[in-house]
Amino acid sequence: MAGEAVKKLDNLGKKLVKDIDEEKNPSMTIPLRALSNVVFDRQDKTLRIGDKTFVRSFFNVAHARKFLQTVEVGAISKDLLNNNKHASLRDVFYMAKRTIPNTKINVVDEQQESDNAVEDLEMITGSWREQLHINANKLGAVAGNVTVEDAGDTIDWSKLGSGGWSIPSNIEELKFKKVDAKYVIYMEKAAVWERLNEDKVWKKLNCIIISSQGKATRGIRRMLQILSTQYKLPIYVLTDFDPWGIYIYSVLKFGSINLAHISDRLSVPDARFLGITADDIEKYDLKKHFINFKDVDFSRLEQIGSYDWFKNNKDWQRQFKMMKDWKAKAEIQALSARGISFISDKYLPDKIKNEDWLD
Amino acid sequence: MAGEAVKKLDNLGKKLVKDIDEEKNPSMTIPLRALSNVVFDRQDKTLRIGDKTFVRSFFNVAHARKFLQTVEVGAISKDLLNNNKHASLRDVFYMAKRTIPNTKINVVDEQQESDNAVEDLEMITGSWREQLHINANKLGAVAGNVTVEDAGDTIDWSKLGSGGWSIPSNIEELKFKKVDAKYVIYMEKAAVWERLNEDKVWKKLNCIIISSQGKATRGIRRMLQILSTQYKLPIYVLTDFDPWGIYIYSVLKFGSINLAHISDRLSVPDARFLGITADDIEKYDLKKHFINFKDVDFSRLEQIGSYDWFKNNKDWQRQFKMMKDWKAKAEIQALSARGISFISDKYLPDKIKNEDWLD
Amino acid sequence: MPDKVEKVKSAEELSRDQREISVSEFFEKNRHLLGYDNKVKALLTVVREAVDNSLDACETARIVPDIKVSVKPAKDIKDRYVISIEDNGPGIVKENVGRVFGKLLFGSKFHKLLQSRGQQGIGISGAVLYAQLTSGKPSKITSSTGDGKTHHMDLMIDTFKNEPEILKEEVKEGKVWHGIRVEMEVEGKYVEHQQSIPEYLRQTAMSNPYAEIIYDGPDEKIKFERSAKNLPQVPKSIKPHPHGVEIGILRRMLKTTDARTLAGFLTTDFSRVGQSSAKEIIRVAKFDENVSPKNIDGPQVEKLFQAIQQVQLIKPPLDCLSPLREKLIEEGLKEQLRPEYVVAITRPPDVYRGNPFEIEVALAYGGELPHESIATLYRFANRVPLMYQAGDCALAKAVSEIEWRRYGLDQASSAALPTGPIAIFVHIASVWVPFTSESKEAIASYPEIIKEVKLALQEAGRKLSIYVNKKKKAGEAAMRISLFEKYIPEVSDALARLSGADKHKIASKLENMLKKGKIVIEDTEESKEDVKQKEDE
Amino acid sequence: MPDKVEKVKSAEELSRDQREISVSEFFEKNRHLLGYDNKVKALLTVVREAVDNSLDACETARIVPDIKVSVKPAKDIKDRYVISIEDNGPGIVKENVGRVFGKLLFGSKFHKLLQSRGQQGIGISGAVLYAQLTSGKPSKITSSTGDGKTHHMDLMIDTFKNEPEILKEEVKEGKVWHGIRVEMEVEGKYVEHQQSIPEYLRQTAMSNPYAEIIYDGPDEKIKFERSAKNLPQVPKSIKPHPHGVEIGILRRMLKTTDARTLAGFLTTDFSRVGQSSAKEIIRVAKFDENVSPKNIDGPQVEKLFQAIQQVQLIKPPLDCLSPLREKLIEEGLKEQLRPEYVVAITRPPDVYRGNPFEIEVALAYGGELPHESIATLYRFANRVPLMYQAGDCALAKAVSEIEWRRYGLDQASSAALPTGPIAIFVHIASVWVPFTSESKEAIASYPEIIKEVKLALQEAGRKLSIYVNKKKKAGEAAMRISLFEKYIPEVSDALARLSGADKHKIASKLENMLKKGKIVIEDTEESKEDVKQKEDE
Repeated sequence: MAGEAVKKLDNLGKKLVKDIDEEKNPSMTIPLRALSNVVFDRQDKTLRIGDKTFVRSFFNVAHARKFLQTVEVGAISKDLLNNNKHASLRDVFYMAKRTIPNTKINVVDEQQESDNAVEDLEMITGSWREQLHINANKLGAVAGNVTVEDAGDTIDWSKLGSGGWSIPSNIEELKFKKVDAKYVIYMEKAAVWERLNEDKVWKKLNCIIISSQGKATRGIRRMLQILSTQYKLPIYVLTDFDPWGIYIYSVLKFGSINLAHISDRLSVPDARFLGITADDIEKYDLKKHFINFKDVDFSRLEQIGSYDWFKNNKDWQRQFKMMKDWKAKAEIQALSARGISFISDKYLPDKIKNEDWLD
Repeated sequence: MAGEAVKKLDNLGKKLVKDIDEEKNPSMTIPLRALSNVVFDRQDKTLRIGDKTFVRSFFNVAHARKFLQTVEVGAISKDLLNNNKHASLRDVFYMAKRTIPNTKINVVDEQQESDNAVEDLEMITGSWREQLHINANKLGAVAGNVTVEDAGDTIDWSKLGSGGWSIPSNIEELKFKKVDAKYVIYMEKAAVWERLNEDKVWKKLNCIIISSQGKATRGIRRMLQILSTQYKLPIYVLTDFDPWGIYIYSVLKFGSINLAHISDRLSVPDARFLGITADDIEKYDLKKHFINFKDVDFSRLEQIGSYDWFKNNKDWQRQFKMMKDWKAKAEIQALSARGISFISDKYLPDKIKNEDWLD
Repeated sequence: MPDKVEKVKSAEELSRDQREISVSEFFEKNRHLLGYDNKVKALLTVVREAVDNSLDACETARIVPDIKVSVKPAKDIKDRYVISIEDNGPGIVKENVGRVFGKLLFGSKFHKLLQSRGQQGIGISGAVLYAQLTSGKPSKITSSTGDGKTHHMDLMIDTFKNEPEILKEEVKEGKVWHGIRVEMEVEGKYVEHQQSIPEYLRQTAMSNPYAEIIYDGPDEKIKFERSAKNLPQVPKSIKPHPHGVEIGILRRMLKTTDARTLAGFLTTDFSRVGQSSAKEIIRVAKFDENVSPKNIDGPQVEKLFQAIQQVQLIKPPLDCLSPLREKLIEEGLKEQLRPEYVVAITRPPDVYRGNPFEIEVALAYGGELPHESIATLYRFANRVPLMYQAGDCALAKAVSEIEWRRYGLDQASSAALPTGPIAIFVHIASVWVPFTSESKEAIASYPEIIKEVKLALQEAGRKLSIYVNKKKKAGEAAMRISLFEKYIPEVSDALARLSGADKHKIASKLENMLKKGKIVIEDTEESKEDVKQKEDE
Repeated sequence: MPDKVEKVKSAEELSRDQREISVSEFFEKNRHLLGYDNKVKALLTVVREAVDNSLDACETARIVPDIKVSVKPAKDIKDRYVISIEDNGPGIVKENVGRVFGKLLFGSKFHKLLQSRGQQGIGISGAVLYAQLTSGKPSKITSSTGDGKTHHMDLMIDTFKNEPEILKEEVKEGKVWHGIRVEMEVEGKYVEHQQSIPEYLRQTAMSNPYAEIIYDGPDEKIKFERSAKNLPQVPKSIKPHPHGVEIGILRRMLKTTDARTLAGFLTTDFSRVGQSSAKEIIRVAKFDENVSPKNIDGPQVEKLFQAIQQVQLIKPPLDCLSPLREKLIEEGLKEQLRPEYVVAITRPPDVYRGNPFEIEVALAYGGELPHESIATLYRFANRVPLMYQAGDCALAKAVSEIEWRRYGLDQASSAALPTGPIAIFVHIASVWVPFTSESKEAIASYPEIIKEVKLALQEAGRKLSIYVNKKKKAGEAAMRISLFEKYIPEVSDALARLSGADKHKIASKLENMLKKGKIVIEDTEESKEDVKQKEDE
């Protein structure tokens, strides 16, 4: 796979050199990563990138620096691949950063710039970041009756005490040896994971529990995708009842605008939203734990409600409407008000038994 | 141990009831957690809480709500202990949160309030938070030639692939079975940990590598303390060259003002600062990767430089002065500009071999 | 020397054009100096000048004033109004009517140091001038002094000569009354806003609570009721104080005095110079006591002037002033603003440039005052409302220098007026009000004046803050008891869980303590905890 | 009816106090109206009045002015200065010296419609009044008309009479010169700041570039050089335009005209009324052509007045004005401010209230102007700098209504002056400048005036923005080439690593393309990427 990415980078380099040999303005064509060029594939229930592209040329005052950044990051990636090393986005930023002699111009000033160049390269070469040996962040823990092989070790996720296995940023090399679980619960909060792990929920319900802190990292999304598609495990998502929690679910299931070009690799179309739902709020009397909406919550809710995949979904629109009417949100931990192990003993088993989820 | 904490909470309750029986204003005496009441113990090289206290009474307009919060959180903790469950600070917040009937007053409005009550209870009962069964955050990964027992499992830290063991928030129950390492490297960044893990630094240099993301959690601090005091391993700290990185080191080594009352349990007086130092900046030509200071950096640097334990330390003052003169900071990842594995192959081995650290 | 000289026009040629200009012509061309800058303001100025004259006349004659103001659009002509003002004052003797209304710079108050509204004999004749200029029509004056004869006159001003031109004159006999009625047709524009005629009359009623004013406007009739029965005391006129006299005036006084000796001059032509003070001045100036004042000239005037400055003299007599006094102000504000609380402060008199003046302020609070807006500032000089040019006015400046927050009031920024249901009243009474222009809208910024206004406002502020705080505290004590009543069940429940003791027992004991007052309810900060950095979770 | 009548003072008693007031007395008490509000401003006002008179006199006589100004502290007396101003004008004939300097409201320009600095014959005599009031000393006047006789006079004003009082008089023969020198001793305070005497003289030199001014101050000597050789054209005086005459003035003109018939009156006493216009007016008013003007009175005046308004007339003659013209302004600004670029605009004349006026503006940019500060605004009326009260001035108001950003200038907020190395010059020339007060510091806000200033500034702004943009663009093109020269080694290096091709080859080919201009350098946005949410890392 590394060989393929190297070849694609090579092709880009050769194309640009050819332009120069022909005394043409060296330029590359890049698919547009913007809301206006993202389409929702109703068939696959996934966001995909559209057909719009733009051209980046060297001899253009507004392009020159970005052109240099793209070529530079391409060269860095090629170097990583040739040496079989991985680098973080931050590393790449530093590897690209230097001042152009006799100017006050840096090749990159902010990490955002090298990050953008990485995304551009993903688009141009059709290779995703991990294939370019550039890693995302590492975050999150997992537990369950699963054994994996990774970097030469065999790891049993059921034997890792109160800590669990720390999920690497890149799981391209990971192999599942044994998967003995009926489903996966993914939650946005590490504290909830510790609660479920202490209560040995994964053992009692025979499932896998995975957490990050906030949005799912690419490593986690890829892992959930493999568990969903290759092992046919249902994936349940457990987040706060607020626009941000629902957005986490949305990204997991349908993909995101920024990464629409690699939705194939990351999205989990069969994921289900377990809670907290508006109905949970009513059923478990959580209104007293409401947190009032701020302006930013309203606008986020508005935005999410208008997503193609939610727009015509009555169940979801009902959720959004209730949230809007209440002008309030609620956290998973609000369930603790009903008892510290209420979530493990009652909430999760009931929800799953009653197939009480949103799709 | 749980029994002891329960007894201490009982005592608090009985004392307050006795006040009421005697028609006295029920009140509790709490050691003052403030800069003015924190002393630096030069013997132990640790921050400790001083002798100043304050009294919190029920019949006092300015105290009543805080009094209720303290008693309420005490009752919650007692409940957790009796049921042998652990809760996160967020859980405790929700368990305490409710509206007082016929008012618009909540027992707690913000988590900060229940957090403060937890800290107050730690002071009053002399039990630390973990003993009250209230957990801190979970974050961070570890790898090395170490085997531990935790929650009934035996876990080998050398066999966990690219992920490592996810460190739980509470390691009070964890037991070390085998520790085969010469020292510990603690770093503030997960991406650096992944770099070192990919390069199998822990194997090559026979050490333990531990990361969090930013400040060390209490779980990690406790773990480092045990490895330092019980296994006599040197602890090396690897952070960015900036006031925040140095502060992470400072808290780890000397304790913090907020948690001065449990410095005994958390601080690692023998920790050493490995880098990035001002001398590293010069030696490895990292100045071109400087990030300019902002006002807040200057004031933070000023503050840290005036800490008792840094104030008369010439080596540290030299570091601070250079940082101040440069008006700039630098990240660990800046080393990547020298090559992606420069840190593993050159920087760390050299630093440790040459005993090139700050104390 | 110039580079190039063109045809030089000779001084003789130039001199032929030079001529005298009458004061009427001057103000005809410079009417903005008298407050006729624009059509809106012009209407108000006409009303003001007439009402001020009426009030002055009534007070001088010790008559409680009844004033009727009418403003009606003229038939068929746009921007033209007929204004009439009628009073129950003493009237004007027939011989003087012409000059009072038809000659600029004619009056009774200019040469006196006396507190009055009008000062320069230029106000009402200026209105007549404006009327004839813009409508081409004479002003109609009706006057009676109470002798059964009523004089009517149609009158204009001959601006070249600055003399009245009487177009029509008649006398009616029979009706016994006294007073003046004046009717003018003028160009103007009628608006209803902050600086409108009814607002001016309302403020006039506020500062003249012993007057009744009936207003008959284009669209409304308003009666401003009398809220006080008695006139303020009569102001007295005084002689100049030596320390307020400039060298040029001193020189002229020396030339025109009737006194034969310098000592006599000093003691009779000035206030506050007795025999010993006069001797002291003469000694310092090294003059002969008996030198004739008329012989002192040139550099000797300077010597005498310097001597006067060096000798300590007591302040000028201050009983020449007639402030409203606190009671009258409070009555006026209560009637016109209907607040919940008013505090008025009348300061002792002080002196600027030798002129006695006295500051009065009041703060009105609550009641019908608007709650959410910025305080309203009402400025007055010798009981006349100042409607324009607050930005240039010493009274407004002093108000803006007060730290209102110190008195428990909200204030958006440090130089702003306070926010909330507050009205601020500031009045300067003086024998010579230092207006910044003849349109009499702003007070010049003498430090003595600003200082007195600030002292008065601070005193009023303190009194208001005592009232506001008392009100606040009474509310708070009751709230505390009820607060603890609500806390007790919660604390009892938590404490029961913590201690294992009985919840109801704890609750009833705590309630007992509260009810029987066994516990002093405190309100003290727990301790001065320094600001903690949030360091660890 | 009043509730209570105290002892009524009779109208007869009151009338005894009433007296005439002289205009000198009036201004003596109200000197702030003439610009003597405080000691600092007073010094400046004295200098201004004398310099204005000198410039007016020189221009009327077509003499290129040389003016010497001296300000020196008086010996031994604090806050006292001796001021002298000398010119090379035509001088004043002996018989008129007294009244020009010693009588208020005496002058040659009041009864004419003519563009000049002084207008009302009140400026220099006001200064004499202020001098005698504050120093007690006479003003010393020296005058010669070029006949070999030099007259010296020591002179004061008898304020009761408003007449000159000549204390000393002598004639010297022999020296042939012409001009005036006036010396006064006055109370004042000397400061050096924005509104100082040297700053006033500098601005005077700016707007009168054909004058040479030598200043001898307390601490410094400054010579303001002449930067233009020729005087502007002579302004002509005009008759009033019917549309600018108010009804009251019309009435007076009817009374005092020498014309025997109405038609004759209309055609001879007004400008722009020919036979046919006169007939038309008379027809509309339904009068007899041959009626004597003196017989038109009362409501008939109104009829005539309305008829005049209804008849279309051409604008008043505009050659009465003498603007500086663009060339003179540019010369003056270049000499005094040393900018890099100046654009001046002289607008065609326009009319407000029947008075012709003309606006000129200039923008100076760059050079020695301060770069980091807010633009300086220089205001002038009939070539006299306006130093105070910018806040009330129509010229400043118009400047603040310009969107300076539109002309490529920085501007902190929408009503602010632009920021950067800019000076704004605004001049109004008129036969009657509408000052808001006699201290002549701010122009009244007539919409016609504001409109003209804005149009002029917009035109100047457009010209300046062309200059500024041209300068910017020339810089940019050069910068681009050099930018790519610096990028090429970097791109070549990265591209070599990416493609495996030779770095130096790539670099030399790119350089070639750049040098030979084979590539059009573009500057276009890559694409309108919508704002992306930062969603994933």
